[in-house]
Amino acid sequence: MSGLENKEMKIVGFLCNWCSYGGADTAGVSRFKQPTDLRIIRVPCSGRVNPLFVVKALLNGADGVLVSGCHPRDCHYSDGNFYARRRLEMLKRLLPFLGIDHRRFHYTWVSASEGARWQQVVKDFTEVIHKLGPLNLTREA
Amino acid sequence: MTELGFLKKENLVEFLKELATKSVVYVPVADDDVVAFKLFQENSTICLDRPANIPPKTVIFPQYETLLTFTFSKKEEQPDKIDVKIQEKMDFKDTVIFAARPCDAKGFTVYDRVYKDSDIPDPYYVGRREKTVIIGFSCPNVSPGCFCTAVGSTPSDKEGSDILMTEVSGGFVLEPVTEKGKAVIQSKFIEDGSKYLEEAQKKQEDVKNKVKNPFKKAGKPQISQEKFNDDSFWELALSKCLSCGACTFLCPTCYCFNITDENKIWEAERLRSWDACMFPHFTLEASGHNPRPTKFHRFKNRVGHKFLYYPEKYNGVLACCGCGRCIRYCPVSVDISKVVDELSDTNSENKTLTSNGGEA
Amino acid sequence: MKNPYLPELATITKIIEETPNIKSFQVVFNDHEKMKTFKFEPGQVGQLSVFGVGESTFVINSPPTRMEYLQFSVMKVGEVTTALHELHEGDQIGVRAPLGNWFPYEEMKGKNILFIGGGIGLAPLRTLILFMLDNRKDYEDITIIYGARTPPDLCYKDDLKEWESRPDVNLILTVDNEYPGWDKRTGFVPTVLNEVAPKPDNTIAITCGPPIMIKFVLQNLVKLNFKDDQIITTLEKRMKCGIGICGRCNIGSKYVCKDGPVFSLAQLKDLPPDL
Amino acid sequence: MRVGVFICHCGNNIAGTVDVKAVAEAIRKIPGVAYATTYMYTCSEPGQDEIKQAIKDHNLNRIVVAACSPRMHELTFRKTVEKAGLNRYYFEMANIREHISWIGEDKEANTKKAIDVVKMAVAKVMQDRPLYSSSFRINKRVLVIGGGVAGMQAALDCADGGLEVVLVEKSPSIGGMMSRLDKTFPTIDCSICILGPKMVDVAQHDKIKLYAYSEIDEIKGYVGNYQIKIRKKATYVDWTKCTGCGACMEKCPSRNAYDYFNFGVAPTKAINIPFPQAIPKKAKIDPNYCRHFTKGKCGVCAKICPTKAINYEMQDEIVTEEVGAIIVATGYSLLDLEKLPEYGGGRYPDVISGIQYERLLNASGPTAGHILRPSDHIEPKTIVFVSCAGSRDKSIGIPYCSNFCCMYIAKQAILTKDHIPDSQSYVFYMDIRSPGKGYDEFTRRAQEDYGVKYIRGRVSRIYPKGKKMVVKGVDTLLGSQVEIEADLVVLGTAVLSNPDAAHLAEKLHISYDTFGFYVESHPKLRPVETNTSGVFLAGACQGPKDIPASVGQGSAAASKVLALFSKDMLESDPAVAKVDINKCIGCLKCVRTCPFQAIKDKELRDGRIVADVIETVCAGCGVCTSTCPCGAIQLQHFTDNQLLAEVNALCLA
Amino acid sequence: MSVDKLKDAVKQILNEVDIVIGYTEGFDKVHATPLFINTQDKVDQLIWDQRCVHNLASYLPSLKRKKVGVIVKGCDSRTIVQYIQEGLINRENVKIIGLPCSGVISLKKLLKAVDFANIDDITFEDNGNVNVKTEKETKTLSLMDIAPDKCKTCQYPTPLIYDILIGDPIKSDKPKESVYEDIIEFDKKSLEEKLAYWQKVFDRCIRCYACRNACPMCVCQDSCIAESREPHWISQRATLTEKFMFHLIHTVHLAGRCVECGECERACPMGIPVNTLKRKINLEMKELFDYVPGVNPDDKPPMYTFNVDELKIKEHKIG
Repeated sequence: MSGLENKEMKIVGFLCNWCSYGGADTAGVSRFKQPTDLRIIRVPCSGRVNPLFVVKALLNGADGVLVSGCHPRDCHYSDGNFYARRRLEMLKRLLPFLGIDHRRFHYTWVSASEGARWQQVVKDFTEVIHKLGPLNLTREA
Repeated sequence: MTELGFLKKENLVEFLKELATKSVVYVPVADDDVVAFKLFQENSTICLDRPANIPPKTVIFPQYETLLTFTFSKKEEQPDKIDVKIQEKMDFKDTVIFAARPCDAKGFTVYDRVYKDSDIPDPYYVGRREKTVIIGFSCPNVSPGCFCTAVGSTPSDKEGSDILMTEVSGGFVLEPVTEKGKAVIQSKFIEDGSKYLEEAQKKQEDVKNKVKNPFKKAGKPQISQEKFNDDSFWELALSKCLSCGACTFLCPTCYCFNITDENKIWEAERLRSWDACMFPHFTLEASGHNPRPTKFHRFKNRVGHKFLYYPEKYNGVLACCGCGRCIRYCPVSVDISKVVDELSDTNSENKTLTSNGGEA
Repeated sequence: MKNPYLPELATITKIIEETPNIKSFQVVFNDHEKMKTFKFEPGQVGQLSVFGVGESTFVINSPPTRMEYLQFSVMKVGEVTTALHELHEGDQIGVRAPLGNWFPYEEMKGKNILFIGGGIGLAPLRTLILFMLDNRKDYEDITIIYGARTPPDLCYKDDLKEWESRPDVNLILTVDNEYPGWDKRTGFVPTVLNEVAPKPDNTIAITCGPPIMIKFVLQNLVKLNFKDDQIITTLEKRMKCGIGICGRCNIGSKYVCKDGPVFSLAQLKDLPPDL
Repeated sequence: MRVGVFICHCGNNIAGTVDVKAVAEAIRKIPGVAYATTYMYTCSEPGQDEIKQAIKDHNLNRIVVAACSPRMHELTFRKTVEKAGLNRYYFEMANIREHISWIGEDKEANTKKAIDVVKMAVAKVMQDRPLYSSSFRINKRVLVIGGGVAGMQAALDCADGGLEVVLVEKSPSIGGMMSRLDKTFPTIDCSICILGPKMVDVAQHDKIKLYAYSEIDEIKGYVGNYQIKIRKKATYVDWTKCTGCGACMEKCPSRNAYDYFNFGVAPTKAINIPFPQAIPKKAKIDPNYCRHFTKGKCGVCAKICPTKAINYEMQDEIVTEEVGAIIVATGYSLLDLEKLPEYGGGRYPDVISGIQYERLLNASGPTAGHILRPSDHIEPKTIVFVSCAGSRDKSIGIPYCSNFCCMYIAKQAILTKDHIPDSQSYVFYMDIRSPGKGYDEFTRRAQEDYGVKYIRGRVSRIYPKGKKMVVKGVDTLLGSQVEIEADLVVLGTAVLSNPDAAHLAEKLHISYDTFGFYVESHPKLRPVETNTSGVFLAGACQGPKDIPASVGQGSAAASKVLALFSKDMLESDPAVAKVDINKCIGCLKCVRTCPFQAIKDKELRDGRIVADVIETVCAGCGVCTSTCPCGAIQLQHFTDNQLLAEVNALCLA
Repeated sequence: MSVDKLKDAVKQILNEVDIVIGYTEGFDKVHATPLFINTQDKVDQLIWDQRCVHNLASYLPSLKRKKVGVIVKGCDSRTIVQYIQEGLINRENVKIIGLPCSGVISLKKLLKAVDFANIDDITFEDNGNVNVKTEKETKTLSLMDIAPDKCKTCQYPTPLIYDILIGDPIKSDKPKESVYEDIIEFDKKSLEEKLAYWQKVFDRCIRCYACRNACPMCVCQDSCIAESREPHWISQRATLTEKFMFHLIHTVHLAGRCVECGECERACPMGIPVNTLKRKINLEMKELFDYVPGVNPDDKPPMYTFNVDELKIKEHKIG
């Protein structure tokens, strides 16, 4: 199904419109094949990604969350990803303390021209999530 | 109904196990020093020597419940028409609350007048209430902030309990209060308890005498309307209030709730969840207007509800059973008994309190 | 035991755009039997459900004398009202009705009736006005003072047209300021009330509108020598259960959802000033 | 809610690997979706008509198109739904081509993914709210930053188009790099002869207000309405009085001032007019060298000046200008020789940079156009040119090509032969980059007609040997070591961004790349726009480019401004942040973090302080929304609830 | 320090401010409670001892428009410093009376130490001994055994900011490294253990919001997203998921702002260690940005600023 052997995992991606969403488009245009687990939510800027979106997704059934923005200094809004970097790093460091494997959350920078890089990010991240298996944080879900 | 039963201390767990075969049994369990009513398990660390942090109202009036579910469906040929199926979620099991303190048991009677015995009863509450047996437990000691005797109750008040249990040496005396209660002590673990009656009564009396009355004057507190409507009183008395919901959520008589919908594309739920008059959102209107805009207004309503409005509707009965949790757990020690005392009409004579907290 | 939280399924049969942010919904119960036997009194309210969004309270503004449908008027202010505005004819909603008390129309028989309304506050008055017009002989003079911010903000334009043309209704319309094409009165409702200066003799005044309007209308009525028991208003509060339990709509010991929404000024004066 | 969903086949692009019919069927089941269909090419005119028709026939009020990337066609479809009477923000696109059909081969998995993605778009569109633009008046004046050839061209085109132009140049004269060049390739035109008249045009244009020797201090405002603070740096000469006679320069006793115009090829006077054609032709004191400032005595110039223009007490002056658009044409700088230690790193006077050589060739340069090598003022006979001196060298952080060095080196080699017929030039190169019109022919001419010896290979070391400089390198074509004993070495040093480029970018809120070059809105399709509306780029500030490209961009930027100003009012983008004043607690964390200073505090009538968004300044990044703890400030069209709807549609259902 | 000096100071200040916030006797012998003094005659109700646990600075933002005097301990003073960093109070409207403090009691620990018996009396000795009289016994405890954890590692016994300091400054004798020892220790557990722990403690949450309302940095208060529908981050379900979500909202909003006064934890009626997650983030903030909340009024809270080059944030590899 997912281009990987086993069942699909729930992976949410928050991609900034200007760089990473474009990078994913570029990968598409170049027909760079990727596993199918990822579902992308387009946001204007990685700075728009409140770390709580990541938390919300993980608590509500996502197995992995990926955030990608413009490379530092290349932000369409000049500073948005600088804020994102600090806030997402904070979250990344908090997760294991809660008992959530930090590998389930990854944030990175992919420019609109980096189709190949995007493909690699998706491949690698999906593989990691498959390795980690499903996440069930709160027993009841 | 005075066919006293006796339960040996060593038979307690077995007795509960037996109860659990027929009913869902909630017992006060201590975990990390926090006592709360949880499902009985053989290895539960039952805690009887101090009141639970949170009263067992959770059992009959859970923190949240699904009132209704809405299921959406469509016919293929008519995709723009959504059919809705509404289902009531009422699946209530036989339940026992074991060792509710008398104040906590009595709290249910405050609920009953509103939820059960009104012209529009609440079927969710009634459903659970009727299926629940409450085994009250005479307080073996007093806790900081308790003032049950000041609001017409005692640490061994039977009102609200189906059985009242009192600890004596070697075990517990069980006094059935209702028919429901009587049925429960039909157990091989229950012996005749009449010989322990005296000891039990003495113990009850001892504890009762230890309860402090925070009010300057005896009898039912009479609130002075003039003071009650003086905003500056509230402002000064309540400056320290944080406007959180600890007092209401831990109160055995606080019964306010919220109704909200949650949507999941194919289905939706209508939830009922605890709400608190201390929260600003409680009365906030869509326009942005809030009839109780500050914590002073909100606390005034809380005191008003318990000591004026509820009694006005229900024959003078106070909506407070003196458990003291709101005082004990208030992060800033707001003391409702002190507030009520300060509001009391110093000129008029207090009326005598009846045992149900009403007027004589 | 009846479940008071269980809404009755109903279908929206017609939607009328009253003003840019007010729509009226005409609904009928899916259960035709229920529709036939349904009874309510003028002034009673209902809770409308948008499933998955929530409930909100509205007065039934069609009169019990006209039972082809129940009409509710909704101003878009919050989550539920916004969702209601998104609905279309044919869509399903839930209705919990009737709730609350009603206008004491029996006691008003043989009296002059003065209606004073502002904006969407005409809704509860409408049900009583139509009810009285359907029982016209029971009542003496009927005067309606109604105002809105601008002419497009006036509700029930068809009704207004009809009332204006009726000889047995004295309709006085006003808008806050001059407006192109508007040749009737301008000015706030309380001011217009003073201008009209109705006589209190054998008269009951019923008012509903925005809180600030009600405040001044009540003051002015008192100045015009209306007694507290000659003045009736309806209150609005945030409501959830609609049956006097959940605890948010009370003023003192009175629950607006159950003991209200209709109160005389005399009754209100007995309650704590927590509006 | 009546959502209409259109699933595009995109010919076989989508339908090839996604079962679009199955997607439509699954989506049709969603409550609230009143209509779902597939179409061969939804973006085609009949496809768009189909949407419009369906909106009418099925009374649809929200539209989702599942097709290609929204970056491709979102605008197209927004216009479509708008034409059908819906608000343009009642529209969402689900990307099932670039993100699904083109990257996954498994049709079943693709279809499942497409259903999810469309479901998320449906959930989002249901949360969408109508948004409306507001319009505001434009101040039809334009600021051009930089008076090089690109900036001058932009200024002239704008001014000719009827706009008032404020031109700010940081050095004492406009003209920029081009004014330093001797000839231009490939035509060997005299640079100043063709630039001079343009400079005069700028000076004389009644629509152009020139601030020379001035810098941008502060930029406030937004497209249509900027307030600019310009710092007029102290020249110590009252330019309203200075006639440019040059008497002061002649008599100035301080002879060792650094000559910025000539890149230090020779010293100049502490009071100077940079070059004869300077515009404005005014003198300026360099206080680092002027004896009045360094020693506290002198005053020769003040005595000699016929118009009493000298003012030693002069201070910087701040003036404010209001404009509606900004063209940035700040040009470039060059790699310092010291950064190239293997080439002598500036230690050897006879290793010079290309621009310095340009000044040696120039008739109005310090050597009056005679090529004399700096060390001993002797005419060199063997000259080695080294291209890519720093460029295309990852090790020093300059991986890019500097664009025009190949060409000017060829030109300089040709000119050398003209000046010194018995000379021999060598050029070390990596590749010859000559893609312009007539460029390749030109480099060939250098080799074929002028006997310039081109050696393909890098120079590894340059060191002195007697009066000669030994240039040691490899000839990669021959595969052998080469050593040339040269009289003069000219390095084609790398082109860099201006050292203060980042600083200015921050004032302008435009992005810049790792190298400090400004980032255009789109590398192909929006080459002179920036992501900040109202700010445009021209010339080498965006990346190394030669004269015709710079001039072309100057004109392009001007045409963008003229187009922008062709309306009297501008429409603001309504997808900006909005404050719910009932929720806002006035903590003003949004004010702190807004990259655009688009949020201010506002006092309400009841005395409460709340945040207030200046809609026209807000660029819609949403940093404020993710900063606000109480959700009071919401970026419209990307609100918390809208994004949560997508998360929930995926995770919960 | 005699309480008389404090009373004198308050009397002085009362001439300049509308209200002074201090402590007075609570409903029983072990509880103190905040006291709002608006007239001279109330000054005599003031007390100052180890029962004065509350962070009175928390009231300042809600009284922003008034002139307020406030009594602070060292730990509480960090709140004021953080308020200044974030511009949440007008410094010139606040008169700070600082009190050096060598530890207060934790009611929860005290009760546990006496086996939850009713306490009839409590006295404090200068040597750190606490004498407790219950129905059953009279016990002498060491203050540090019944002090909140924050006191055991206190770095700021003397207020960092004040207008008047009453008593002599105290220097911390607690090693700096000890502050986060418990956090580091907890983090060593396995992911499963950690998750199970948080599941257990959060499950107790009744969403009374005492932690939030007691938190000095939770300035949203009436606008908190835990109860709002627009935005609708969280439902009113009392499920573990939603309880987790609520506590993570609190944690994320406090990132780099928590002054570790511990009020959240003290306020919680259900004994949830609410402060721990915030302290974990503080540990990271220290490591990443060398930032300690509430210490320097000129600092910038790290989540509201950035460096173009973040020296400590390395790009992560996937997995």
